[in-house]
Amino acid sequence: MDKMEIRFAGTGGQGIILLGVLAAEAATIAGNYATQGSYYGAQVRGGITSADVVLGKEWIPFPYVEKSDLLVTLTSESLDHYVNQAKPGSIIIVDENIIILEDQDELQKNFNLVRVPLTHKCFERFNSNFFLNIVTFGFVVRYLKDFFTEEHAIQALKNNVPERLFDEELAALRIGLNL
Amino acid sequence: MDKMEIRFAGTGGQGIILLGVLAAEAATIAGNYATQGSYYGAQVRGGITSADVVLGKEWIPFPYVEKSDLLVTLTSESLDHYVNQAKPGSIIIVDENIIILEDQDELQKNFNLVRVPLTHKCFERFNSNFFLNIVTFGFVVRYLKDFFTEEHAIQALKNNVPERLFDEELAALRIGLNL
Amino acid sequence: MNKKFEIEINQDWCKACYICVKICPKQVFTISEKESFRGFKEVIPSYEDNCIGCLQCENMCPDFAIEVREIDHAVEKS
Amino acid sequence: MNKKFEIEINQDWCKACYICVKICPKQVFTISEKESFRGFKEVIPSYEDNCIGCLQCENMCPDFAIEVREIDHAVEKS
Amino acid sequence: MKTYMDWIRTDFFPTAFCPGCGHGIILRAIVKALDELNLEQEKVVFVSGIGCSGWIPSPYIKTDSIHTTHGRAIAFATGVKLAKPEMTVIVVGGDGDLASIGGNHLIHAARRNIDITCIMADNNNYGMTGGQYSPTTPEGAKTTTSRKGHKEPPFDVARLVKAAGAKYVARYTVAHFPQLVNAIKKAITTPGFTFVQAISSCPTHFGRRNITADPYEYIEYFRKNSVNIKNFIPEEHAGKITIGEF
Amino acid sequence: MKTYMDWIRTDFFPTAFCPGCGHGIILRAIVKALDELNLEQEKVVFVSGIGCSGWIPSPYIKTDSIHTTHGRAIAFATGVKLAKPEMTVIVVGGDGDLASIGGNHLIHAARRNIDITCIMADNNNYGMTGGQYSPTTPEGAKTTTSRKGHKEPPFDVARLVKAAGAKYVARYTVAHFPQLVNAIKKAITTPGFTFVQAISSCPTHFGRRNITADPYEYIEYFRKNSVNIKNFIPEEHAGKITIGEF
Amino acid sequence: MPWKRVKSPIKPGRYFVQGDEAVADGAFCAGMRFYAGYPITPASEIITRVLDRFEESGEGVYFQGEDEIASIAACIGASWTGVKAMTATSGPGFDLMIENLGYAIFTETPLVIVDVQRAGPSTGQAARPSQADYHQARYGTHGDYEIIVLSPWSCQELFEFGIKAFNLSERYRVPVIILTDEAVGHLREPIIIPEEIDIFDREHDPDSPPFSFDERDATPMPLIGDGKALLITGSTHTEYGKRITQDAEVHRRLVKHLIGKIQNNISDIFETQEEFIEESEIVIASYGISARSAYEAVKRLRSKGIKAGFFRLKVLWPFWDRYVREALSGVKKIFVPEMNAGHLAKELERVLNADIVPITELGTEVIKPEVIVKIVEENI
Amino acid sequence: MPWKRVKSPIKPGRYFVQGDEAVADGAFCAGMRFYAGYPITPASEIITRVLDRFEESGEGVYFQGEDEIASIAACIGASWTGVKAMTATSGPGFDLMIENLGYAIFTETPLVIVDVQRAGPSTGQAARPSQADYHQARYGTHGDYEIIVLSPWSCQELFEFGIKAFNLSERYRVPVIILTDEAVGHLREPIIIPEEIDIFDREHDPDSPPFSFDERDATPMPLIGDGKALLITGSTHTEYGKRITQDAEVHRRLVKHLIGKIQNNISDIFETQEEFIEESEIVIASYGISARSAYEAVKRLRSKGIKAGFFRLKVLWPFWDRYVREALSGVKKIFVPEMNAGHLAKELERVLNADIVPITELGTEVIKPEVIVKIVEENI
Ligand SMILES: Cc1ncc(C[n+]2csc(CCOP(=O)(O)OP(=O)(O)O)c2C)c(N)n1
Ligand SMILES: Cc1ncc(C[n+]2csc(CCOP(=O)(O)OP(=O)(O)O)c2C)c(N)n1
Ligand code: SF4
Ligand code: SF4
Ligand code: SF4
Ligand code: SF4
Ligand code: SF4
Ligand code: SF4
Ligand SMILES: [Mg+2]
Ligand SMILES: [Mg+2]
Repeated sequence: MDKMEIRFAGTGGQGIILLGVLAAEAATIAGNYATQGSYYGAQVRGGITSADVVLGKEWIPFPYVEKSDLLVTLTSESLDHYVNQAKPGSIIIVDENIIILEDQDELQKNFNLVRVPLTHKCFERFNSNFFLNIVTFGFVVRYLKDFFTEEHAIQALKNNVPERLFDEELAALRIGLNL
Repeated sequence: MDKMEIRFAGTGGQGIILLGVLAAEAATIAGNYATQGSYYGAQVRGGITSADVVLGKEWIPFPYVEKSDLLVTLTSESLDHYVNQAKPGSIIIVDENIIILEDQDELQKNFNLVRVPLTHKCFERFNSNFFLNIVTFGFVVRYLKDFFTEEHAIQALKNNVPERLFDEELAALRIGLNL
Repeated sequence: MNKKFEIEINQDWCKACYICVKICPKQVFTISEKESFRGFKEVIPSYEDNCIGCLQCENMCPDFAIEVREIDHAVEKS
Repeated sequence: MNKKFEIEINQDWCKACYICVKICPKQVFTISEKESFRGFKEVIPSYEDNCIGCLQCENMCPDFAIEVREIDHAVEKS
Repeated sequence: MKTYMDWIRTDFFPTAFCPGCGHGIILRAIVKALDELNLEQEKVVFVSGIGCSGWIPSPYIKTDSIHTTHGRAIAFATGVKLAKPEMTVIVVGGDGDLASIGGNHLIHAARRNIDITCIMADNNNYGMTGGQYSPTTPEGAKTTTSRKGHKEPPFDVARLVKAAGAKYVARYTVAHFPQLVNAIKKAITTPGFTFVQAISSCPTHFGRRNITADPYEYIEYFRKNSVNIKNFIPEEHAGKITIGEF
Repeated sequence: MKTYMDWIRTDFFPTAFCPGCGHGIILRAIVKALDELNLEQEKVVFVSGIGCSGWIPSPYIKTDSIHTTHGRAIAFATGVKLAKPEMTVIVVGGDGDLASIGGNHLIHAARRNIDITCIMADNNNYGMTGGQYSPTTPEGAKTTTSRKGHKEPPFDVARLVKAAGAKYVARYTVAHFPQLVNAIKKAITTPGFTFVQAISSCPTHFGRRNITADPYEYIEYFRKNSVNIKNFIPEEHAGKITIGEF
Repeated sequence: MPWKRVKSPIKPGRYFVQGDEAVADGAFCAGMRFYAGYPITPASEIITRVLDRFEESGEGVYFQGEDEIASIAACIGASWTGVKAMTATSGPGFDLMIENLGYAIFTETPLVIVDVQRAGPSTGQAARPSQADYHQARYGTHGDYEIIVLSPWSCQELFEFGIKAFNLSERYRVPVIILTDEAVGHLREPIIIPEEIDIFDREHDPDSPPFSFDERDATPMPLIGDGKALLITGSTHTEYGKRITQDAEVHRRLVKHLIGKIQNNISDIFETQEEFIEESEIVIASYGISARSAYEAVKRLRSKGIKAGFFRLKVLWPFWDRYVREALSGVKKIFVPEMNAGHLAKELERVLNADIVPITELGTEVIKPEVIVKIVEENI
Repeated sequence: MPWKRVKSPIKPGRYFVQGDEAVADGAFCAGMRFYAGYPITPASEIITRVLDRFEESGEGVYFQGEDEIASIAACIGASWTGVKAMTATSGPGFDLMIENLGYAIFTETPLVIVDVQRAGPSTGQAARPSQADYHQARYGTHGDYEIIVLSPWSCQELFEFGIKAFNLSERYRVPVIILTDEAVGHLREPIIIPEEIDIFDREHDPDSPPFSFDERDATPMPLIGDGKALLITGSTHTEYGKRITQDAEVHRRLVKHLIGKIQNNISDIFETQEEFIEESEIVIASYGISARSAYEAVKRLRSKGIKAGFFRLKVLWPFWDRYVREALSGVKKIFVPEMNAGHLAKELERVLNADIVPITELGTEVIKPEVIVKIVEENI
């Protein structure tokens, strides 16, 4: 793929933006072009948060997702809200423990729906969902191989998390990578 | 005359604006149209002050003096400054005790130059030039008969000076009227 | 006679800050093991009987999510 | 030895507020009868000899129009 | 339901505040005071500015409310009060809103002795914009714009407003709930300009960087580090929060 | 010529002030202080706002000077000082300029303890715009906007600035010339934010309506109606101007 | 009906007054009973006249703010209690009002601002006229919106626009600016105060939601004290004042309402004076003080046999593209005298294909009729 | 020579950064060493990055004003000591800076303001983008003048315009506004920081009068501390800063200088990006974030065989009438997508005879390329 449109979505406080930043920065480190734009900035709490990432081999004019190639949602509201902006047949990753409000069969028919026990695995290891976004990032890496490798992902993580937390963050990443 | 352009000029603190207001208001009281515009407003002290008055039988679009029919100057600077905006042959009234910087003969040739002992008369009566503008107004009334009478002038004075000073102001007016 | 209190928690408003849990002098509250739909581990007034009605939990809850009510014995009797 | 002072008035700067005239403890100043070119009755240090150099006139003149100078006898002598 | 809940717009709940934010406690203190004073809801109007603090009355208190521009609430409130004196006019704002950008309106309202009550939800930083220092940030404190420790001295806003002419001035933290309710009641009933500085917790920003991110520990911190001005001994109580009526 | 005349731009004289305006006396007090302190002219910068008061340094004092917008002089001065700390930065403004529209900058500069000196030429009204009331207009005074007597209490600006954190604060009238010179000297030499309130006469407006239009009588009025704060007895000295160091 | 005819609260008759006084009198006749302001040349005389009227009548509240920001804020607060509120200022003060002007626009608060232009930028020449704030009045505050700006050319019109401004402001729930200048504001002329005044009082409806998405018109206004727990906010909001900080559609609909309620009633708002246009190939188009010079110039040109028409905007904003285009469709050349760098000229360039000749005055002198006559003669 | 090439003070390389960070980095590379500001969404991130750079380098002064008025005032004061000063804000804060912006213009003070637009009017939607402040940036403060306004469309350009803004500001002694928006300001992209940076430092001349009447160019600048007893004032003044509050001619000459120094150097200032214009009958003209949508739309239209050209303003003001007229002379129809009610469209209507089709977004969503494509297809 020369260009890929990815949308991460969830709720405030889940670190959705960081998730997007990690994916885009990893691609940048790998020498590719990447944008990360968020429709929802500072002054917001609660509600839906999303981070758009567009990866490309060269500069991309429109930096947002028009129709996603990959949609990653951590809450049912955000899935509900963004599913109709996903390309038919595209990949949709959802946390296993969210309640799908849509007709699930329809979803499965129209998209490549992937349910993953992200929260579960995160709790299992950390007894909190604090690192849920990093676990998710780890899981998602496999879909973005055209743009960066696991090493780039680790480098991106290093650039974006406080040093004192890095070991734990890395562990979370690995959980995702290995899911 | 259907329209008359009058300019009063002097220095800050001489009450030049009031002079203009009196002339214009008297004409208004008489049922005529009058404007009074001043190029120099509140935030000024010192320098030249002028008040333009245009009197007419009906509404006049341009409310300022383009070329004066009557120029009344109480300082030499203001005479100097405005004489070239007076119509050839028009009346110029100057206080007797001001020093004329221009060539006086030229002036007398080109204009109807009237020198009047305004300050002198004012000091004579009040030992101050506080009422100089009112004395001047009194003197000027004779030139504005097309637009208002002495009674209108007195009424205008009444509308514009503090009650407690009215008697003295009226005395000053009469000095001018009788000069 | 011992006063009795009933404690109501509005789980839709609670944000799981746990002020109530920690401030209660009688350790009335416990925290649920699993996460709720909204992503929080819920507060449960597990030991309501111990409550002395000091209202600290209610007053200090920033989210108006707790109400402590004295059980009206008079009404019960009638 | 009696100090002597000379008083200079800058008529171009003076605005005839007469603070100096009224404040001088020695009534050094008088006011001219006639008006100046600028329309003011001028202040004149008519009784300079009475001046004791208290500087009240100079300090209180808002227009820097008065200067009181001690006459330098030393210089005079030389 | 408690009667003070009549003053709350429950349909806007849960609030938009972060978990454990002290502003929610101030919200309760205000409506409790209103309820205990038995005021008529129709006769009370709140005016607030921009900031998390500005959201305390708007939309959560069920009276007329004007959510204005950043820092200007007092000026709007002055217009309301002068035009309709029968209203009880209460301003709620933050330390940024009322003491930084809005400081001039604050001291002038105090000077004029306009009959309004002003409640400052003071969390020692700009919560809404991400935790920058404010005029009440203590020296040495870390904020997003004083990462190595704040270098400016803070205002003692209560004293400043007192010096400007306010008729009743009190300061309490959210840990002093009953006193806070009481101070608000007194402020509302005292004629003229009155001021209550309600020290609030901001676990998300100021707390996390300086005290604690734990909402409960934050409150405990307030409790342990406050001293009533009546008992204040400078040598002994250096660095403590002085509370009480000024 | 007196040596302090070196600090004056004589080519701009006579000044634009009305006859007998106290601002001219303040001008002299300032240059006298500068001269006596033996400061280098190149190292002093004045910053002023809009108002007759703003004209005291600009253009009359022969140093760098910035004549800014109404009320903002202190904020401009803060930029100058922070960017070029070796300069002695002095702000001159009016009661309208510094205490009304500019009140917030005043208290914040005091709080921050920025090393500038601020001299407020306080004539109890807005001279330049025609004599409207200001935050220092006493209750009952007549101005063009309080024709029946002013209804708002005034600020005690010196105390307010002190409460905000200023390191040296003094108040004298133009009738107290030597004290005024001295206070300005102390203010300039004291590190941090310092403030001198110089009560000035405005014979054209405030004086004419309230005290006297006569410049000399005005000064006499100041002399007779001032009392040093050290000797101030509330019952005895009600209505007097308190002067001295705060 | 919100329209009503009332007896003038000021004794009817012919008066010789200053422009600043005339606009104060007009506003008072319109029912203005709250004035908040901060003195500034050349608008301070307005305060004095307002105080005269308030003191004479025993009605009205005067508030002198600590600055212009406080003054306009107080007006907005007062307006929501149902009183008609006004402030007046000039360039530097208007600059400071700009943030809360945007608040008034977004909260649809009736309010009148008199802006007596003086020469800028910055402090400039405080007692000298200018018309350079033509576009500031329209675009000063951030965001998209429509606003109403009136341009009087005489003391009589200042009086009348004092009334008209309130009527429009109450009718469309929008701040209205009376954009005059030092020349007209300080001009003295006779004015006539009529026996009766037509005024429009806002439609007060306690049960109406405070805001609206209606693209065609303004909505009735509930007031503070109605007991309806109003939510008023300068954030994007629903009809009921609920803050909506993310939804693009709500913002879109709200801005459409702000624009639509004005643009769709433009024929009720827009006003011009036109003379000899039909028969003329050239027109002199202007407004405010410069239009008086233009009018005199037209008279002189016509007396010399030059067929010049006269076009004057009484309402600067909203600018009615279609109307202006039609009114001036037959005209080849339009001369546009203004005391600025050519602001109206830019708008005319935009809507017309005619040749636009700006006659600018960047200094502070009212343009002389002769200057216009000369330029016209040289250019035809 | 005031132009010089310096080594980048930030380690050269490719970085993944946010727009707000990029502009801070650009400014730092240009030599900005004084920053005064007041936090506001969506510009607050600029402060953090500036602090990073100041702390890393041990250079630079940060001042957090009590409000935006104090912040810009401090920048102006600092600039007169010779330091390069910057502030950043958004709508409500920009509103408050407007009075002192005029002061900076009139006193010809170099200064850079980053205005990260958010949705207005008023508080609006603080974290959502808008381009509605296009005309505010030009006409916000009162009086007549010219100002320079840059419109970056990417993080790389935010970095570069951080430098360009200072170069122009120092060159022409004029405040320069970088008018971006929440979308670009919060966008993250890779940027390249080069090894060397070309910067222009103001011509500092202690013996020069501080001001000028020269209609062709800016004048060198003496500084505070030079020992020349500078008179700086926002009142009308002579070259030497003497206040002249009455003389119309002095005011006229001063305003002519303010306008002339920019207009007569417009070819050095104005900048566009143009693609396929020659061969196209229709053009999509835009700027900032909307130009990215436009660019994508042009690509798609061309791939469908529709000959569409692309025209982007990098400099919004001064608007170079003649250049735009010539550049677009052969074009029949111009589509103008903007996140506002059609501001650039108005300017194009003014200078062109072509058919102008505004594509407006009054809400807060970045215009999608498909929306443009659709409108173009429907309209040709
Ligand atoms: C004129 C203006 N400047 C800046 C902002 C951005 N802003 C919004 S809230 C805020 C500060 C909030 O701090 P505070 O008042 O202490 O309230 P808190 O959020 O801490 O409760 C700022 C700077 C704004 N909205 N308007
Ligand atoms: C923003 C702004 N508002 C108002 C004015 C008008 N104005 C000029 S000076 C002044 C007040 C002057 O009073 P003060 O500061 O006390 O100085 P004084 O003239 O009394 O010495 C005012 C309101 C202005 N220039 N700018
Ligand atoms: S204090 Fe309130 S919000 Fe916090 S955990 Fe307890 S019930 Fe929930
Ligand atoms: S009322 Fe007191 S004792 Fe009862 S639950 Fe609450 S905090 Fe515990
Ligand atoms: S005090 Fe000064 S200005 Fe006043 S009269 Fe004396 S010399 Fe003249
Ligand atoms: S110095 Fe003193 S004594 Fe001498 S003239 Fe002046 S005031 Fe009089
Ligand atoms: S940012 Fe701070 S003040 Fe704002 S809601 Fe969160 S905790 Fe409360
Ligand atoms: S108006 Fe008052 S303050 Fe201004 S110069 Fe005249 S006397 Fe002095
Ligand atoms: Mg705060
Ligand atoms: Mg004053």
